[in-house]
Amino acid sequence: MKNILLKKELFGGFVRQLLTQYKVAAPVKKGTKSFTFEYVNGADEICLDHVPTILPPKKYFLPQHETLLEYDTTDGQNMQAYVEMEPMVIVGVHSCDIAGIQCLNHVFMDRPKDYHYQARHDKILLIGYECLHKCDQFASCGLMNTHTPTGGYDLFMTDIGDYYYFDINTFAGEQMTSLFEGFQPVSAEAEKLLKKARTDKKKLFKNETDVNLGEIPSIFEWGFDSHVWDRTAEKCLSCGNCTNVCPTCYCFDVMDEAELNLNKGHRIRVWDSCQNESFALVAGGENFREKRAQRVRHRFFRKFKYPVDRYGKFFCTGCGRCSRQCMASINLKETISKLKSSWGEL
Amino acid sequence: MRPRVAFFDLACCEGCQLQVANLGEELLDLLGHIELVEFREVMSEKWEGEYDLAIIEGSVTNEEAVHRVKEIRKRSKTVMAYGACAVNGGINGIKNTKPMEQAGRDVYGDRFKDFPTLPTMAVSDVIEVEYIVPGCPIYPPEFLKVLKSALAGLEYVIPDHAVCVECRFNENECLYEQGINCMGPVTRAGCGSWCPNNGNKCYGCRGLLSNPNMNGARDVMKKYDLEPDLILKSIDMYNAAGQKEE
Amino acid sequence: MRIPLKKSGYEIMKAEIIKITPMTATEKMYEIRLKNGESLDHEPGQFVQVSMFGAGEAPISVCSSPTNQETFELCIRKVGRMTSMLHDLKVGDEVGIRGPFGVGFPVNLLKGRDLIFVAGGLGIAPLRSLVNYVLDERRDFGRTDILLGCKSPENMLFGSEVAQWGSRMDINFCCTVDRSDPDWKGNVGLITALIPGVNINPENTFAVVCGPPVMYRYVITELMKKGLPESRIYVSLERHMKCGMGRCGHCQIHQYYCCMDGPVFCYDKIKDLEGAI
Amino acid sequence: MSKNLSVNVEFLTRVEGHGHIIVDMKEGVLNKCVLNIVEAPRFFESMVRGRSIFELQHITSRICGICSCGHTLASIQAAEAAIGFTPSEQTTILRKILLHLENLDSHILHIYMLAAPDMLGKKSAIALAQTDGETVRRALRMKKCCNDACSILVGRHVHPISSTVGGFTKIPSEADLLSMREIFVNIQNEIAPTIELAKTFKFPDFERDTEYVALKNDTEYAMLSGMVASTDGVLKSKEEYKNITNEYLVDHSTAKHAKLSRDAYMVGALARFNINYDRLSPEAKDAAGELGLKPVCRNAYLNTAAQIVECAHFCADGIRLIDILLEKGTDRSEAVLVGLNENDVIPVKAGTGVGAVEVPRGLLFHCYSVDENGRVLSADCVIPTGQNLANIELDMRKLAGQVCEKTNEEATLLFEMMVRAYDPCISCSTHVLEVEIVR
Ligand SMILES: Cc1cc2nc3c(=O)[nH]c(=O)nc-3n(C[C@H](O)[C@H](O)[C@H](O)COP(=O)(O)OP(=O)(O)OC[C@H]3O[C@@H](n4cnc5c(N)ncnc54)[C@H](O)[C@@H]3O)c2cc1C
Ligand code: SF4
Ligand code: SF4
Ligand code: SF4
Repeated sequence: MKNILLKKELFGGFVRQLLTQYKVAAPVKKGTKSFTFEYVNGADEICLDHVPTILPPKKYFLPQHETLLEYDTTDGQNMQAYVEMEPMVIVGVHSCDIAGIQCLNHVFMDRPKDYHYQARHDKILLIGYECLHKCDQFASCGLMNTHTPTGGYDLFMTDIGDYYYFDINTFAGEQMTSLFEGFQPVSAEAEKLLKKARTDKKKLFKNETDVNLGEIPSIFEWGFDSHVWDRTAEKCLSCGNCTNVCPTCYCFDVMDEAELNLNKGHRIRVWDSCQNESFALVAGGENFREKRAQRVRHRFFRKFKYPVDRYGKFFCTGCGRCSRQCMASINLKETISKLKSSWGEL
Repeated sequence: MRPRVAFFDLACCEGCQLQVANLGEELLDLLGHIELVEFREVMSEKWEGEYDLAIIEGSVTNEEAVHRVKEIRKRSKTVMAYGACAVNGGINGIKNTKPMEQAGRDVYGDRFKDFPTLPTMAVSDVIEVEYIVPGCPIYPPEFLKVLKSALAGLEYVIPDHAVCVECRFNENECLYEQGINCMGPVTRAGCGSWCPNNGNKCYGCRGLLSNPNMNGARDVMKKYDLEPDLILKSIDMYNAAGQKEE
Repeated sequence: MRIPLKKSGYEIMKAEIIKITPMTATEKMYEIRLKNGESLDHEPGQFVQVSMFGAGEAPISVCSSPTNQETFELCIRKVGRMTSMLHDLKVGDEVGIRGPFGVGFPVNLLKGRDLIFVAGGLGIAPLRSLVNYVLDERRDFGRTDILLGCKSPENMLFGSEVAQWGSRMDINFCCTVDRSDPDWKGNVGLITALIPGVNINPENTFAVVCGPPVMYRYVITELMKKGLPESRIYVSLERHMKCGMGRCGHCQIHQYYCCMDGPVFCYDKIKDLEGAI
Repeated sequence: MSKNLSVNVEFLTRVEGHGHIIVDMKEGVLNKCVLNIVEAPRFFESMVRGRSIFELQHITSRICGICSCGHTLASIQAAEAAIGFTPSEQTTILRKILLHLENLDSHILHIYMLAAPDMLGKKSAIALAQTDGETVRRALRMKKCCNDACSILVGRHVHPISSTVGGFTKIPSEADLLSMREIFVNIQNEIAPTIELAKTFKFPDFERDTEYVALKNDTEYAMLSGMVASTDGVLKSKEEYKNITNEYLVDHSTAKHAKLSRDAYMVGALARFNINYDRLSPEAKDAAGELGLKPVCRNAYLNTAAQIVECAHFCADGIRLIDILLEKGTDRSEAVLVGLNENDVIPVKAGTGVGAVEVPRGLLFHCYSVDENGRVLSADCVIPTGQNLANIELDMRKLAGQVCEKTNEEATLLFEMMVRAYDPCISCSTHVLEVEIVR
């Protein structure tokens, strides 16, 4: 598909046009130094240059609390499954978050399919935004190689000075751009600028650790019994921040919320976390991951080992959220490095 | 027949029953599904029979209250303790950090003997309770969830994970970012991170997790240049009554 | 905008309770028929998610043999929300069913082989589907030993049926209790004590084990002492499960999801996975 | 005719906390006429000793859930006075709005749930709901409105979250202000039907001359600030609260009583109305006119009517205050960071401070002394119901003389209604009252 350009000062007009057809979510400032994805009413609220938001855009694909079924037991076990959702566009998604959504797609579109996820997925359009400088010391998109996306978006915009360069990836993306008249064809000059931006970027986005992506499977292969997990667990408060903010964590709980008449209600699913103490508890009282160290390790293995075995993919996008949010300063990059150097120290 | 429900209060601020009164029109819906037989604050009627569900607020702080809850237990099929005062002693527990005599003297001077008082106890320290709703005050949506479980005769397990979980759901910027000693990481969730949502820190009113990482919490305090024992000091605001027992 | 979903993954099938048989103070057996007229079509060892709206869902093993196409049976212990609501139901009441889920016992692999079943407590429920299948198709299987253990005689599940097994000539049945009572005539002691006495041909025997988590290690050690290789020991594991579709994460054992890759696992597949058993 | 009367109301219902009425009259001689407090004491003054001045309002708000915002505001005022902190103008306006909401909420609860059943001859609001569902629904709606507005402003109504020493941890946005304004308007729309309802109330005839005490200032219907004024011409600053309340022991009662110029005085809606009638909003004056309430009114039963007048005032004034903020826009950078007192963000010095706030039941005093680290040395709270006790008993005595012709049952009801008219909050009074046991 042909790519196009948008003069920067026209971006607001484009967003206004989108707002006529869709709900628009985008990163906005929150608190002293954080950002969140929120529904916006105009481009002036949007912070395209942002450090990854507190929660990743997964909250639109898999909401914190989501109704699965509505039930009525007045006359037997009657129910109706449904999804409550408006068509929407998420603007300004970093490539790490696009990678996160791709991971979730993998899990939820796998057989047996999750039709609730699918229904949301089908109603969400993504406009990516290219990172030209590194967010902060927590990110590891250099290591994970997620700083430039490989698909997974409808439109992808790059700042090339006076213009945004729009890469059109899907038909739906093209339709979005056709809503607005201000786009113009790509000039040779623009192509040159884009190329330059990308080469400059390569120099900047280097591996942040002393570990190679290729080594990771073997590090985790033998790192199961490493003392690193015990050391890390001494600090861990099991607050679950790391899993909640992770773009590829998707564990959940399912529960029924009855209305006062007790006959009607909703079956909902709520985010859950393998870091919560009761997560692996079974009816007899046995807890299969009772120790904090087991839970900490399980999280890392769910990023770097198990999904590689199952889906052939790392489930870390290098966004750095888990390290940024951890009040106990458990740092993902450091932990992997320590794991590597703990070889032989078992 | 609709289940017979009664509300009782012991030493407390009665804020929790006010939370129930504050349910608004939902309260009327509720009243359509139960038979409210006693609720001293809003009604004069009294009931002599058996209660299907007795809902008790407040702490046990004197012999009379000990006697009273035992009586209630005898007459009730099911008992629910609601509010921090009833569940873990709550604010009243601060009294236990001093000798009882001193607490008496502080308020009543030499006549403290006229005011016999026991160390603050939770209702469950005196009688068996089937359901609890922690929090100071109770979080109405949780109260309704537990109440519905009680009416349906189903077990209800209060979350044993940190307030931080809900704080993340609500996308608050963590207060530790601003160097504030929030009790969220060691406190049981279920309130929807009420206080951080409103710019304040969590004071731990819902009680400690069953297995909090206290050493880890101290390290965190150090990292943010806060006095590590602050966390201990904060804990005694709501958890002093329970700690005494250990 | 509300988008109704015909297919959701979480929708239940309505089913009717045909028969309820109380078994012990805490367990009841339910015979159930799907209301859509179809057969559940399960394999021995698979489970269904039983749903009671208002209380939730719980994974329950199908404990009847698939040879009965009309109905299936569930043996359910009352422990929490869903199970206690279920225990209040009457014949004719409706329940919700999803499934069957998971991987059952490798029936084809077992055909023509000698079998030893080891069940502790409620572990007999998933095994019963296979035992009954073996009894229904007795000619296809070799020597069959059934070892059963439970806490005390009054906790014994499937009492009359088990008594029948004991009197059958074509199987060897042995049963033990941890705590006896005056009427009890059988063995007293742990189930592991029964294994040495069983006559096993290690070359041709498969073992199938199910019980509380603590039981596995001891039983498996005993079986291996008898010369059984790890690859011929099958276990059925219990985990918390919320979806049955390999996502909710509760049942994850390393890279495996108990609901999709299990609940029946070959022991050699999981023996090195810490925390699996 | 008997001239004998024996009223014994154990567990007085429909009041906050546990109270006991005993009236004993033989042959026309009143042997006993008391309101006893039987709530278990909770030792608040002891609990707060040694704690940081910055967490004090969190604890003292738990004295009473019904007026927790009032306790919070009085506590904060005393704390700020003690450490020498002056709140910003924005903070003051927000606090006034909060206090209005608190008073509205409590008044609505009292008018509809506690008093109306008496006036309409019902046992309780629950019984009332069966015959007059719409009235009860309206009350619940109005209460819900107050709650919703409190949730926006301070997180919740019972034990407000974001109101702290220094200001608020969360400043409302323009959208928040607009939703609050809408809520105030919604409540305001329910005032007319409330007045209609009140017109059907049969307030008992009763009159007794007494002194009324309330805050007073030049600019407004005083609630949050001002001098303490009385209908007997007293005018004192709040720092003199000990000389205003003059607590003393009496033989016939177990509780300490308060007096100013005479044996007893009254605080609360009626006192405020009597003293500050001129400063009421036009809407409130209209309401007073409709209800036939004029200053100085000496019928304690009409405290409930004064509450309705105040509701009209609080709605109108709340809207006015919000409009001021809307016009100026709020400065959200004023949000207070809690827990940072450890880092001396708000400077602390040793001192003593008094807070005096008009809460639903009347004038509430908190007084704290702190050391140079901001640790509480001593704390003292004087609760409105405590101040009213002596006056209640005097009213009861006069009433006893009037009702001795009636049956015990009728008399009992009149006594209960009398006590309830004061909207007494016994749960808070006990935590702070000094009680003398007579043996
Ligand atoms: C593959 C498989 C097959 C099974 N087959 C059978 C079978 O055939 N028969 C059978 O009876 N059971 C079977 N089970 C076990 C059954 O699924 C559990 O007993 C199930 O949890 C019961 O559900 P419930 O809703 O009644 O209990 P729940 O309400 O889930 O409660 C179960 C127990 O856990 C406790 N609990 C719940 N939540 C928490 C929490 N957050 N923190 C702490 N404690 C908590 C409760 O107190 C209770 O004791 C099987 C399980 C699996 C995985
Ligand atoms: S728990 Fe808190 S709100 Fe509830 S009664 Fe006790 S002090 Fe009041
Ligand atoms: S603000 Fe408190 S509750 Fe929220 S994440 Fe931080 S520590 Fe946890
Ligand atoms: S955030 Fe903490 S203090 Fe606030 S309600 Fe929840 S548990 Fe209680």
